[in-house]
Amino acid sequence: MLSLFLVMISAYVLGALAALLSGRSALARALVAAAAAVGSGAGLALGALVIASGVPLTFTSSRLLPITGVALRLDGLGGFFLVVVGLVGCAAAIYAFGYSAQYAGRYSLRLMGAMFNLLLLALSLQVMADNALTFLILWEAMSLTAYCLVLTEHDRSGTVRAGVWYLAMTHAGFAALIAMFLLLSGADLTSSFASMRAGAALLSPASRNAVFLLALFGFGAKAGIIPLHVWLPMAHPVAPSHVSAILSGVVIKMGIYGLVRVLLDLMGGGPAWWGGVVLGAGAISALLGVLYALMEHDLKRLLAYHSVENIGIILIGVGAGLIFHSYGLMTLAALGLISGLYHTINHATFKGLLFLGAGSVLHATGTRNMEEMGGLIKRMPWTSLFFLIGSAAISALPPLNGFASEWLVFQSLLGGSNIPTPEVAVVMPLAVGMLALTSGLAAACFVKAFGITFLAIPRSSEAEQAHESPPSMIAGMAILAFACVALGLAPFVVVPALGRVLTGLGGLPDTHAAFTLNLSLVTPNNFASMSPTLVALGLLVLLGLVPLVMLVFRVNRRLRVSDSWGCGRLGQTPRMEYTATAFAEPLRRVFAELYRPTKELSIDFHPDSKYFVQSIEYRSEITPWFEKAFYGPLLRFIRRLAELTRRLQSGSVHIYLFYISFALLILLLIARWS
Amino acid sequence: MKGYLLEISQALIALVLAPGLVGFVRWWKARLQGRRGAAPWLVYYDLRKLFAKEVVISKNTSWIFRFTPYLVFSSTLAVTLLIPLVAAPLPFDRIGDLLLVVYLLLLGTFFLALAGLDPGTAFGGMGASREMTIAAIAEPTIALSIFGLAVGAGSTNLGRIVAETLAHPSAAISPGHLLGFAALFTVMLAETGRLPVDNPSTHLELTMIHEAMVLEYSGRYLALIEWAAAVRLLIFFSLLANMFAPWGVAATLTPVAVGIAAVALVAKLAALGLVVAFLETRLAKLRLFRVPELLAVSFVLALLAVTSSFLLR
Amino acid sequence: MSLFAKILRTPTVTEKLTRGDTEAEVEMIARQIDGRARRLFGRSLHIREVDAGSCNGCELEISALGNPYYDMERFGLHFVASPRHADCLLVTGPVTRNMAEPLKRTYDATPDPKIVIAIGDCARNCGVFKASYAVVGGVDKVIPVNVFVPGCPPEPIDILRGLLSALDRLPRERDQI
Amino acid sequence: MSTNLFAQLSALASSLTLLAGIALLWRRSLDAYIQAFKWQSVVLSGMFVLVGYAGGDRQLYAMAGFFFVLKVVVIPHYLRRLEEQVGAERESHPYINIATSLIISGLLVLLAYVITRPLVAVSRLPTRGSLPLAMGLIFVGLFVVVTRRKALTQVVGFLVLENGIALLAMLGTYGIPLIIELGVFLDVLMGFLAMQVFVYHIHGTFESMDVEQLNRLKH
Repeated sequence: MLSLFLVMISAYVLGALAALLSGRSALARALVAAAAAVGSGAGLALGALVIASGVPLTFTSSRLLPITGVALRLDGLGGFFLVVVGLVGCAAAIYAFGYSAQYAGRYSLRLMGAMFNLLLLALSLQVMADNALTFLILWEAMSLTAYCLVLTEHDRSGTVRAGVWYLAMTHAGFAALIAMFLLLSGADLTSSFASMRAGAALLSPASRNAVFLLALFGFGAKAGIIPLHVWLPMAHPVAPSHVSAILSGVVIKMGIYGLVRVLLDLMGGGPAWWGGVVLGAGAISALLGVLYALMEHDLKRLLAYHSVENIGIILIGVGAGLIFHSYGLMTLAALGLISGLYHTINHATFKGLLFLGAGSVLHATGTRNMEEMGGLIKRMPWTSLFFLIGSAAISALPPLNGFASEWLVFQSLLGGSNIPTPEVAVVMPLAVGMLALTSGLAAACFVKAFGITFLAIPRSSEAEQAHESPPSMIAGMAILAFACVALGLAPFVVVPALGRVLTGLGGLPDTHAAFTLNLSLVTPNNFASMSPTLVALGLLVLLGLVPLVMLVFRVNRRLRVSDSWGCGRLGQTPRMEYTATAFAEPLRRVFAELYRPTKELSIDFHPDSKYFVQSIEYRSEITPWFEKAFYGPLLRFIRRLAELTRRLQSGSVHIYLFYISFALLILLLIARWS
Repeated sequence: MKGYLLEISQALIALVLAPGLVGFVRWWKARLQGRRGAAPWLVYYDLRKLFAKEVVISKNTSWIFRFTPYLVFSSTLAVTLLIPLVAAPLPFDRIGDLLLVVYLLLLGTFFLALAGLDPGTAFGGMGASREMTIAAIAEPTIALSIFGLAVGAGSTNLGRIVAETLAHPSAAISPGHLLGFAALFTVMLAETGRLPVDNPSTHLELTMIHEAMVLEYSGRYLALIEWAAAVRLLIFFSLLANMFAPWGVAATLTPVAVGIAAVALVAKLAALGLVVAFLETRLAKLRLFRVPELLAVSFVLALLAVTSSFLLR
Repeated sequence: MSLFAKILRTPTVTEKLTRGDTEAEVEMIARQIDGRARRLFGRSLHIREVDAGSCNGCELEISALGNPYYDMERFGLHFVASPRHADCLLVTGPVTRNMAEPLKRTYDATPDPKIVIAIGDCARNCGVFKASYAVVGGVDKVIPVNVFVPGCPPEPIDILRGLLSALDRLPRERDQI
Repeated sequence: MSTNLFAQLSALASSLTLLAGIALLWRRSLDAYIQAFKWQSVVLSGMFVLVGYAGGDRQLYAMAGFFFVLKVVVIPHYLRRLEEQVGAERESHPYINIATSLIISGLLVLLAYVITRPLVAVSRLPTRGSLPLAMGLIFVGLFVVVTRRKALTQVVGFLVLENGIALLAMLGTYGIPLIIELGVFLDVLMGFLAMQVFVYHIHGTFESMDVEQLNRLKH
C-alpha cells in the first residue's frame, strides 16, 4: 500500500517537473499525461485497496511542514474519494494528451501541465489529511492550482472575471473553514482529527451549531450549492475541458467530502435540523440548478449548472442520511449516505464524460454555442456515442449509473415514514416532489443538449467541417463511458463497498451486506427491490428479440432514404430547424415567475411599405436573479466598506508607521490581560 | 416455473390487448358523437398494414432515428413484464419496482424526443420540446403518488402494493387512496397523450405533441411506435386499475384464479376506456400553457394524498 | 351533464351507404391497384389530402366525410397529418405551377405501396382553369393517378364510393353497409 | 354507525370540501367559483346531518336544513344575479399565477397538518383526522381572498373561508350551540350584503370590478 502511495506522489511530482522543464513537444505532453495517468491510476488502486482491506494507511512526517508536520491517514471515506479522483483524473489525463495539443504556442503548456499534476496531487492528498492544518493547506493548494488552470485561456473575455469570482468565493469559504476548525479544535489547528473527534462531543450546542453553519458555508461554497454557486457556471466553462472535467467531477466533490467528514465523522452527527438544512439546500440547488441549465445554450455552462443540480441531489441523500442519523435510524441513515456517495461517484463519471465530450465538440467546432452546432453525430460518431451515454446517465435513465443512485436517493426519502416527528417527516414528500421534477427537467435538458448539438443538420460551417477527435481523447471518454455503464450495472459491488466505507463513521453500523441481495438492490425492511443488471439484460434480450420476431413474420424490410418531410417545401436549410432557445421556450414560459424573462422585439420595415420587413431582431434574456438580488447588495456593501478603508490609506509613510506601532501596542495590551 | 410462464404470457396478453384497447376507446368516442365509427379491431389492421409497408426516412437522420423504435418498443415491453396484470406478486416483481417502471417509460420518451429532433424539421423539434416539458412537469405528481402508495402499502414493488391492498380492502376507500387515484389518473391523461393535454386524433401540426414527434416515421418503425404507445396506454390503465382497485387479481397461480383475473382485467380496462372516452367527448384540448395548471392540480391532489396517508398514520 | 343527456337522446345519425351508379362515374385508369395493396388497404387506409391548387370546393366536400352523417371512419378510412403515415394521396384541383413540385415531393415522401386518387373535374382535366398560364395540367401530368372521381365538386357520397370502389369494397348490388 | 365508518366518511367529506376550495384556485370564471361553492355547501350540509346522526344531536338536522337553504340556494342565486347585473368578469390574472397558487395551497394544507398536529394528538374525537383538512380549507379561503383581483371572486373566497370555519367548529365540537351558529350565519349574511353593496359601488364608480382600481382612490 505504501508503495502505491509513493508511486502516486512521485508520479504527480515528476509529471509537474517534466511539464515545467520540457517544452511544448508531443513528447512532453505525452510525459505529462502519462505521469498524471500513472499517478491517478495508483491513487485509484490505493483507494480501492483501502476500502477492500478496511485497513487505513497512515503516514506522518514532522519535517515537511514547519509547525506541526504532515499528518496523513487514508481511511475508507478518503479511499472512496481517492477512487473518484483517480477515475476521473486518469481519464482526463489521457484525454489531455490529445486535447492540449491545440494549446501549443498559444498558451503556456508548461504551466498547464504542472498545475494539472499538482491539482491532482492536492486532491489526492486532501482526502488523506488527518489534521486541520494539513487539511487547510491542501485545501488552499487545491484552490490555487485550480485557479491557475481556470485562467489558462486568460486572454479570452470573461476568463479573468470568472477567475476573480472563483477566487473570492473560494476564499470566503476558506475563511469559514478556518473559523470552523478553530472552533472544532479549541483554537489549536495542529490537533489531529482523532482528538477533534473526541473533543467535538464536549462542545456546547451553540458552538456545535456554529461549526455546522460554518462547515455548510465553507464546504458549500466549494461544492457550489445555491446561493453560493454563482462562481461555478462562470469558472468551470472557461477552463480547458479536461480541467473542467476535474473541476466539476472531482473538485466540487471535496465539498461533499468535507461535509461528510466534519458533520458525520468529526462531529458524530447532529440534531435533525442540520440534516433538514442540508436536505433543503440540496433540494433547492437541484431544482434551481437544472432550471438555470435549461436556459443555457452554451454547452459547457449548461453542464456547469448541471453540476449545481447534481451536488443538490447528492446533498439530498446526505441530508436525509443526517436526519435519520439524528433519530438513531442507523440503517436508513446509512442508506441515505450511501445514496449520496453513490451519486457522488456517478456524477464524477458522467459529468467528467460530458465535459470531455463537450471539449471534443469545442475542439472540433471552436464554439461552445449550441445554436451553431448540429449534425455532429455523423462527423463525430464516437464522441456522440459517449456523450449520449453521459446524457442518458445524468438523466437517470435505466440501466445506467445515474438511475441506480437516484433510485437509492428516492428510497431513502421514502424511508421518511419512519420519522416520528411530522414537522420533519413532512420534508420528505416535498423533497421527493422536487427531486422528481429535477430529474424530469434534467432529461428534458439533455434531450436539448444532445439533440441540438449532435442531431439534424449542421447550423454553421464550423459544425459542417467538424472532424472526429484524436484517439487519445476518444480513449479518455471511453474510460468514463465504460465506468458509467459498469457503475450502473454493478450496484451489487458498489453499494456494499460504500457500506464498508461508512462503517463506524458517526457510529454507523456495518451495512455492507444490508442493501444488496444477489443482483438486486434492496432497501431496509424489504421495502423495495430493483436490479439494474437484470433490467439491462432484459432490455438487451428484447432488443434482440424484436427484430428477430419481425424477421420471422416477414415484415417488409425495404428502406428508402428521402428528404425530410417539410410539407412539400423545396429545400431544407438549418434555419428551419428547432433551436435550443425554442426547445426551452415552453419551460421558460412555465417557470416565468422564476426567470422573469425580458423581451425586446424590433422590426425594420422597408421604407416604401410596412408590409415588407427588412430585418427582425428579437432579444430575450432571463434575469440573473441571484447576481442581482443576492450578490448585488453584498457587492455594494463591500464596495462601500472598501471606500471607508481607503481613507486609512493616505500614502504617507509616517501614518503607516503609526498604524504598525499602534497595532503592536494594542496586541501587547491584549496579551497582557488575556 | 409457472410464475415465469405466466409472466411471459402476461406480456404477450398486453401486446395483443393493447391495440384493441385503443380501438375500443376510439369506437366509444365515435358512438358518443353519434357516429358508427371504426370497429375496435381496426388498429390491428393498421398495424398489419404498417408492417407490410416500406420505410421512408430522411437523409438527415442518424442511427438514433432507426434505433429508437426498437428501444421504445422494447422498453415498453419490458415494463409489461414488471407490472402485475393478472397475478401478484410474480417472480419478476423483485427485479423492478414502480420507480423503475416510470423511468423505463421515461427512457422511451427520451429517445423518442431525440428521434423527433433528428430529421431537423421544425415539427419534430416542437413535438420533442413539448413532450419533454410535459413529461418533466408530470414527474413530481407520479413520484408523489408512488410515495403515497408505497407508504400505505409498505413497499414500492408493484406486486406487494397490489397484495397489500387486496389484504386490506377498506384502505381502498380512504381519502388518501382516492386522491392518489385522481392524481395519477390526471397524469395518465398527460403521459399517454389523451385529451385535454394532447389530442390523439389531431391533424393540425401546431397543436400536436406526441404526433409531431413521430411525423417522420413510416412503415414498420411507425408500427412499432404506435404499438408501443398503445401498450403504454394499457400499462397506465392497468396500473391505475390494479393499484387502486386490485380486486380480481390472482393471488394464487391456479388456472381458475388466473382466468378470473384475466376477465377482471379486461372488464377494468373497458371501464377505464369508457371513462376516458366520456372525458374526451366532454373536454376540449387545453392550451399548452394551461397544461401546467392541470398538472399542478394533480400535484396538489397527490400531495394531499400523501399527507393524509403519511401524516395521519 | 346536459351534454350527456343530449348524447343519450341523439341516435347514431350515420347514413347507410348504397351502391349507386358508381361504376359509370368513377374512372379507374390504366394503373390498376394491385391485388396485394388492395388486400392491405381493404380494412385500413390512411389518407393524406393534397390541395394542388383547388378552389377549395372539393375540400369542403372532403371535410364533410368526417362528420357523423358520412362517417368515413367506419370503413377504416382515416386522414393523417403526414405523407409518411399515408397510404393514399387524395389530390384536388388543377396542379398549379407552384404546387407541381410540392406534389411530386409529397408523392415521393409517401412509402410504397401507395395509391393516388384525384378528386374533382379540375384534377382530371383542369376544369374551368383549363389552358390557364398558371396551371401545369391534370394531376396525372405530375404523378401517376389510380382513380379519378369526377364532379365539380363531387358530393361526399361520391367521394366515398370512389374510395371504396378503388379498394373493391363497395357492396354488391342492393346490399348496404 | 360504527365509529370507524363515521371517521372514514367524515374524512372523505372533509377532503371533498377542501377539493372544492382548491377548485376555486384552478378555475377562472365566476360561474365555476359559484358552482364550487355550491357543491361545497352541499357536502357540508350533508356533513351536518352525518355529525348530527353520529352524535345524536337533533339540532344539527335543523342547522343542516338552514345551512342548505342559505348557502346552496339563496347565496348562489344572489351571486348569479349580481354577476348578471355587473357582467361576468373572469379572474384572468390573479396576483399569483394559477399553477403557483395551486402549489402554495398544497403547502398551506401541509402547514395545516403541522399546525393542528398537537390538537389532533390530544383529541379523542373520531373526527380528529379531518381537523387539518378544515384548517387547510380556512387557509385556502384566506389565500383566495388575498390573491384574487375581482370583487366577486373575493366574495366567494370569503364564503369559502366561512365554510371552513363552520367545518372546523363542527368537527371540533360536534356542533356548536345553535344560537352561536345562528349568530355566525347572520354575520355572514350581513357581511355578504355589505359586500354586495360594495361590489355595486365599485362597479358604479370604476365600471369594473377589479379591486386593483381601488388604488386610484389614493390620488
